[in-house]
Amino acid sequence: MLNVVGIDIGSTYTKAIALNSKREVVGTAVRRTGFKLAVAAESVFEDLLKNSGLAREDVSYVAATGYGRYTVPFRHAQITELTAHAQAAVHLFPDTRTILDIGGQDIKAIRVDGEGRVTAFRLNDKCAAGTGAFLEKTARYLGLTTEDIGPYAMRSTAPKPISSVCAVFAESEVINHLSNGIPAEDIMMGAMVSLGGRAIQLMRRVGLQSGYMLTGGMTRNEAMVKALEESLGETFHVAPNGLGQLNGAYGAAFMGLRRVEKLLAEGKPIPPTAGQQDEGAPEPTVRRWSAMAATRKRFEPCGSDNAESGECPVVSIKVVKKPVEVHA
Amino acid sequence: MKYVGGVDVGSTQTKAVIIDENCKVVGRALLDMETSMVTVAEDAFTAALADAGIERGDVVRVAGTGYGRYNVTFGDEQVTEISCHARGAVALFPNTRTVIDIGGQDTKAIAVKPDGQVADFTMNDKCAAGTGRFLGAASYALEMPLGELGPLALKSQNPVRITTTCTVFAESEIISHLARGILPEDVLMGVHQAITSRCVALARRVGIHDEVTFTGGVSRNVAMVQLIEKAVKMKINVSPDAHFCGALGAALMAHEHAFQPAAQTAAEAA
Amino acid sequence: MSTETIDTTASTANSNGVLPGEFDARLEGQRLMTAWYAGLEQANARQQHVANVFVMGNAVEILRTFDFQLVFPEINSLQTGVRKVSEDYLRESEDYGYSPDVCSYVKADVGLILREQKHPAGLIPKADIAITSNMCSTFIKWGEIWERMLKTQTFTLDLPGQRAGNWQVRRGDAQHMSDAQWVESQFRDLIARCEKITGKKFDLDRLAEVEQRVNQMVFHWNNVMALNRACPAPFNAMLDGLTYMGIMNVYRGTVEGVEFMRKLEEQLRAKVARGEGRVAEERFRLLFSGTPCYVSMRRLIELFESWGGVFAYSDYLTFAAGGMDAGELAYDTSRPLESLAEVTALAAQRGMSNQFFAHERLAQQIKDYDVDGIVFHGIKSCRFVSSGMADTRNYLNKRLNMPSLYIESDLIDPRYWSDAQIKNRVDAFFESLHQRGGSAPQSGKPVAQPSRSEA
Amino acid sequence: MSPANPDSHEAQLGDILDRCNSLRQSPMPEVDALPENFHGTLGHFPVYFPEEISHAAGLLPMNILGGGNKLDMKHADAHMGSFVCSICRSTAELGLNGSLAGMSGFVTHPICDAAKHLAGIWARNFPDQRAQILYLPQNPNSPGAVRYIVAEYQRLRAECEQMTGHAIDDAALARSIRIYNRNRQLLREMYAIRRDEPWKLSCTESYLLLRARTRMPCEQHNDMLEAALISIRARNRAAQDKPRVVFVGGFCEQPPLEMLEAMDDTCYVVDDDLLIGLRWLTTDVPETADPMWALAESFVERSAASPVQHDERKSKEGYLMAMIESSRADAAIVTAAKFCEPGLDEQVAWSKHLDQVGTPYLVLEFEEKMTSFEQMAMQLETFAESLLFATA
Repeated sequence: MLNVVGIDIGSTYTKAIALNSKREVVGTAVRRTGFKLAVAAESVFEDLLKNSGLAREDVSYVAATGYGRYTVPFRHAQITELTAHAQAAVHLFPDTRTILDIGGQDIKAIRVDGEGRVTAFRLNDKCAAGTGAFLEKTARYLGLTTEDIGPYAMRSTAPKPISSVCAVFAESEVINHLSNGIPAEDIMMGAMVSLGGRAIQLMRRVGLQSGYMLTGGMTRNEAMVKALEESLGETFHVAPNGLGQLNGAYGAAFMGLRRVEKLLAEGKPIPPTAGQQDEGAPEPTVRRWSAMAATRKRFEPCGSDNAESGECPVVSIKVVKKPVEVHA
Repeated sequence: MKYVGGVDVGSTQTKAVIIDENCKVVGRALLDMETSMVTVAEDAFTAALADAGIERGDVVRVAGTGYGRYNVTFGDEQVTEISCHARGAVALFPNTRTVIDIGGQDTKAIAVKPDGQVADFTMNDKCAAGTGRFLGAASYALEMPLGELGPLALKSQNPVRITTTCTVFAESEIISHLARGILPEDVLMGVHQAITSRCVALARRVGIHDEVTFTGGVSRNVAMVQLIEKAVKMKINVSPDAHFCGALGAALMAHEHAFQPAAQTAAEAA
Repeated sequence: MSTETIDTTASTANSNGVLPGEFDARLEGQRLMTAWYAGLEQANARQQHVANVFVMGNAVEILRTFDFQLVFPEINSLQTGVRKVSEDYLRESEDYGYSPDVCSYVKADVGLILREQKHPAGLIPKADIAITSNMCSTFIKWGEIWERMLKTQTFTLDLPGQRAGNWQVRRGDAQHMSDAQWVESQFRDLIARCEKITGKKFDLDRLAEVEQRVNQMVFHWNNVMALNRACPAPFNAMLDGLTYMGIMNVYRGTVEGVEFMRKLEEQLRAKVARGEGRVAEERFRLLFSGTPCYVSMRRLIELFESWGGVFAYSDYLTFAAGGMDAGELAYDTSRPLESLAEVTALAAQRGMSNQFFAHERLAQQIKDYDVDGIVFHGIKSCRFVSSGMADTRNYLNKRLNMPSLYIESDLIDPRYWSDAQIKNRVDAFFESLHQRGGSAPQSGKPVAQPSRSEA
Repeated sequence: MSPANPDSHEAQLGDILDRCNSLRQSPMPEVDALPENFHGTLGHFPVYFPEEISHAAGLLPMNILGGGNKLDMKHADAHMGSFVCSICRSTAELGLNGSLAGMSGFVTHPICDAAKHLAGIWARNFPDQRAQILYLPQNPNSPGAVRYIVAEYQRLRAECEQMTGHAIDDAALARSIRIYNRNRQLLREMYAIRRDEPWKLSCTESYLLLRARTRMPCEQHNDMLEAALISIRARNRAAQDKPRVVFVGGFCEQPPLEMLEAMDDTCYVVDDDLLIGLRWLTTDVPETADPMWALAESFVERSAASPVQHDERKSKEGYLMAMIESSRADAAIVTAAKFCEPGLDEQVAWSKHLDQVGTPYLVLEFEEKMTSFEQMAMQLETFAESLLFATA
């Protein structure tokens, strides 16, 4: 039985998903990334094998994506999260043309064609950075956890918008609102409305094309989804069963699967992993005139010595019991 | 015996100080910010009264300061924390000529006269706002209490460079450095150096004169103190009560206006 | 450059410090501005040709001789601020793609274009030509936006500025003449284009007439400015002054303009004679450096006047009112074009020195207006006024021991006005001025007596 | 002198590039360490500066290109707000920390208001160093332009003569023009290689080669380029499957080298506007009797374009499209430096136009002082992936 794994090492969470040759989800796993990417990747991979009842040798191909894609020694290939998100989106919802991804540090808007190719994409202006993280900060001010921001904000009757683009000024705005006795839920909802507005602005820059999909951690926050849909005046596709968060991993796995199918069809062998390549003759290195390390890799994997100490906290998300059907 | 009080309502903490006619501190209190700045001011003041073991009636005058100074509804006057930090710093260290204060909302450098009056002051511009949060961000990213940041930073052998002045970009820089597997202490040292260079630059705008006093909660961070001392090439004054400096200054203002009528009228006229 | 004002506590006078029957600059200013915007609406109907111009380096004198209807995009943008609708226009241009770091005047104007020229004050006609200049480099980029979005042809006046520190050019010296020669050749080029656009022949005598009127306006303007050297200051440079400046720009070289400035000088003289000030009790005379924040101007002035602080002068009134704030800068109407070039070259230089070598001009203004402190108003998106501010402030603090305050907001973007922070800084500034033993209300300072002989 | 086998070519090129890279960070030469016939150094800010004049005066023209991302900002923050672009702030820092103390003079230009303010900062902080603004015209279209530029150049000539105490005769000027004409020729050849065989010369390498001219006399640079071009042509490298792109937005503030390398990793950068000021005159300056006039006329008639030079004959999207067509690029990387108003304005104009004509492009915002490139690399990879997908 052929299994392919997609693993997405994000700045906050590391997610993994396993697909079988029938393109069914066999299992998923998620952990907080912490600051040791290689460790996170390794332990999430183990979780995944446990959750999906697979042994290492059952996995024939691993595609890494996300922020830490170069740190996964057992990867066969790496792609960027944008390409991965686009792929996943179009295979989950074939009519998807415009994708919005709200992460902790940045917001991404992606326009895709029918085959899930990226035709255009934009990230937020530098000065509008950290807006997702700003929501979490606001929540911390109000003594809320990231999980219950949504339900709490839904109680709002008169959202108080945050006018500032900059996350730092926005925080002082929150403080001023609080000191003026504005109810916390209104501030929270207001923050989401403002963030939503800015996200839609970014989508306009790549060109609004109907068939909208929302990805990233925000999909679990119904208040945010509501705010976004109101300011867009359209509904967003959101992946089922918490797949939204796993979208990047899913895309990577899916592309991996297609790659393996192609290789098998052509009767070619599965290439070695990055780790195995490194053991063999090191790939010719490009000379770096900057002070950067003389290597194609952009991330130095953490030394194995601190592997134990770098334990990452497990995040509980509902593991998919029976494989979900995905239209291919 | 008559008393006066000062209440400093900051963005993250509220402090209250009560002093007697001889400017002796008799009671203090520190509360974390709550959702209502009004109640937090009241609570802090009450706590300080309890700490001093005196009645509300014994306090003849109260001054409010800090961002929430207008929430000190029971206060007789409001003074900005710039004036209060200057006054407080000189009370703690009489030879203070330059005051550096790293707060949650903004960073200040104040040039003071021998009598504790403000000669000149400057604060960070918009794109370098939120310096205080900078350390908070680091402690969140490293999942480590604020108190431990300084000591760990000092372990650093080769600190990273954090070039941006913007807190937001700096946060993502911190995360990506950690992601590259750089040691937490080296990243932390980078953070501390970035903050130092910023507040020393502010201090240069008002001019650095002997002696420099470092006020505010951040002054309890050993690494910050060492780095600033290195940058200004002199020892700087740090008081264990540094975070009460603003409230103390406010109390002294109240004292001056309560027990020195001349000054009071001047203040009222303003 | 606005028609806003706030109640003053001045005794017998009405809310504008004006006695019954006396000239009311604010009401008249409002009337003239409304009339101007009304004129804009009809411009296309009248098939009048339209020119976009800025408040610096704009060759208005030449355009007037061709009966161009003048549009001041800067004033349109700041008016969206005064009318509290700027944020909508700014958001629209940010949706279109402009960054938060781009001048908010430009962004408000892009918003205006995206709304088919619909402005709260009425419809703004499309221009046949736009005069930009290098005085503020953003003018040039702004003009290129019109070229792209409206297909407006632009003419960029190149006006050389001060080349280095302590580098004074005297009227008629070699450097001035070579600069003037360059400016004149550009004027001749501009005239040719205007003739092509309007089909009219250039009329030198009309240029002389316009220049004569500008001379008169400038004469009164300089006297009005001088009157504010009196203590108490009869007007607030950053509030009333902005109204006066609006007229100086929009009605430059017109009969109405001359009349307004003449009456204004008369009324302010009377006010000074009555010993009447902008505020009941003037405790601090201040100099304002930079451009104002038009969305919160009322609020800003309140913050200062509540402490008895009055803005006696602002360098804004030099560079944005034509820069002809010196005796030698009057047109010689016997040789109109040459003189226009000579004066423009010098005035432009003053305008730019004002910013790029600010310490030289501010030091003089501090003396002239006998101020107790300087307020620097930095604007993140305006490099023209803000880039050198911190350094100028250091320099003046060290040299002149002049107390100064640095506050930051925006021209018209309400999102950059954080009231708590600004109030905090302003209060602290006055607290320190008081501690410095700040000036109690003084009187008997010599009132400047500008010459009465007409130019 | 050119070695026969490719490896020795590679080695020679490696040495040249090493030298260029160390020159990139090296401070100004001390006055006593100046090459012969040079009596001092003249610092000039981007974009264009008529180096020939300073070269003829025996003042080594040194383009001041900011402090890069290794410079410690100790003083500048006290003199300039944090909302001013990096290159202006780090240039002020270089002045304040003494790195530029050796300069005989410093020239900035009316390219933007922040740059003009540098002259004021110099006047206030280093009154003895001859700092000035060279008012190159923003209206090169009016008939009087050339005459005005000649006057401004003559002023500069007089300033140089005062700095050195030597007069500049037209013969010396003509000689300098000849040397720079040779340089222009070699640079055109170098960019032709980028365009025709991009696998032989990366954007980073050509940037280093070009930038070296800001720290050495032009005649030396000519020799170096000639040697380098021989080795580059001799390189036998296989073409890789990378998209061909043009890069714009590097006309003033310098993109960090890491950024250029990240671009080279994923694309062939077949044309760019990096250091455009050093390549401003697009063809040779006529070697006529009146060299000053020839220089001035070339500025008006035979010059490149940038977001900070107005010219009615050169629309900004026009020259971008010309770059794309002449270099046969598939796409454009449209960048702007943080807080650079002209750049940010242009970025909008460029992207709107590329939308219209349907050319794929990537929008990036960079900063001279930036030190983390993960996100940028991710965007570049995605861009390359999308282009390869599209053409697949």
